[in-house]
Amino acid sequence: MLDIQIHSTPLDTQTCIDFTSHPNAGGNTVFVGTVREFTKGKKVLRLEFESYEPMAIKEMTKIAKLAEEKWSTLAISIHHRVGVLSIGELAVVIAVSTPHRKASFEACEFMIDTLKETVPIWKKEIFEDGEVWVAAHP
Amino acid sequence: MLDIQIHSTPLDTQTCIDFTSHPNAGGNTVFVGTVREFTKGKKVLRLEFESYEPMAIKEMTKIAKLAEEKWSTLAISIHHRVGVLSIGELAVVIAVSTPHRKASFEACEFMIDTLKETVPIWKKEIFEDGEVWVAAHP
Amino acid sequence: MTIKLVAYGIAKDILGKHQMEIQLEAVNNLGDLKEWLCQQYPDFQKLRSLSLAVNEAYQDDDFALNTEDEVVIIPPVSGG
Amino acid sequence: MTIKLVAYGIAKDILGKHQMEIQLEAVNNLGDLKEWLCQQYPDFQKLRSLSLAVNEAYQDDDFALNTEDEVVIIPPVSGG
Repeated sequence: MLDIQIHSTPLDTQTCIDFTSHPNAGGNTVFVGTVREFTKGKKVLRLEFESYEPMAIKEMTKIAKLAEEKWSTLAISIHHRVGVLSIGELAVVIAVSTPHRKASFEACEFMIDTLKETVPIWKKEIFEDGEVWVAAHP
Repeated sequence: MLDIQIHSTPLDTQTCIDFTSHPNAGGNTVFVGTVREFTKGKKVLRLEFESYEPMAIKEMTKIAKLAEEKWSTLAISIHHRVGVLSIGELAVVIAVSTPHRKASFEACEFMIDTLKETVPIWKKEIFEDGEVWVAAHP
Repeated sequence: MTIKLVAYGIAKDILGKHQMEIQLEAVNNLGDLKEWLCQQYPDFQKLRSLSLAVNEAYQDDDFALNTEDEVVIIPPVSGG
Repeated sequence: MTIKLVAYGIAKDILGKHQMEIQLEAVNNLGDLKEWLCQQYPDFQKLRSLSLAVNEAYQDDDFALNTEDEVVIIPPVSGG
């Protein structure tokens, strides 16, 4: 069971956890990515996330299906936020349930690692004296 | 910052996540342990958790402090349930925030693994035809 | 000397009660007590492990016992 | 042939717009188009990576282009 969504409004962790609750689940791991206040010592005022939405959904679904196959997950929920975010707001929530716990950690970490490499979503950090697209340059 | 609790009423994941939210957090991993419906193919009706509470709190605090030291965690919340639980109810919630995400997965997995080895809490599974203290015998 | 025993989980079932006081001779440390428990209640030998706690902490076999000490019997834990 | 370009993130800044149509000769596949982009907009060469997508999926350099194709420029992603 997969639940892959992109939202322009605040994410709700509990919604993702609830989706993955399952009578055979022995482990349920959730990763929550939040917006940090400082990058290399510079104060971030806010962030903007932009997505190429149809492809982002496809790529997130691909990641979830890979995890489902490799770790026999029971349910996966991935919600990603777009738009303008303040410090402390949730950028991404990934919840996964598996019969045994080790698999849920591995699957969850695989999904966030891969999401950050392949899903067409871009983050811009806005500072007092300028702005920068994160990780665009070497 | 540590938040270590034992509850005889249902656990709330969001409470643990909220405790660990932090302006410098880039990663927040949460493990939720639930009560499974089947053990080795046998249907579990309900579970009973019993704790030696003062020592359980001390041991969980010890685990959290080890994680804090090793992974420079920002905040840790561990809530463990005791009493009678139905299938699907939460037995334990462990939330941890760190500046970068890899550390939050490692710290969270270390804490649940160690909790299951050292914290004086005992789980009894009740089946239709009997009951058994989990993992008591080799 | 007088030792207060407290038992949880399956240890409570083996002992038949949650708490009991025992009078012991020739028992100096936790290792001796563990041996005594396994002789009096052979079901303790069948467990995956058996630990003893004093002062709300695990203690080693060479932990010296004093009269009136409270010893908690910790069978294999299964929290989480 | 006519190619519709769509750009996101820093690629939008480099191109100066989100969408544009270009007329190209001697461009057969995505590899050719990437080369053309890097010549016309040298800032693309400074990026950590540059990928192109057609039909909502990453495509390799040897992906053959047809007129009216929509090509999406994917600069280094930074979601999560």
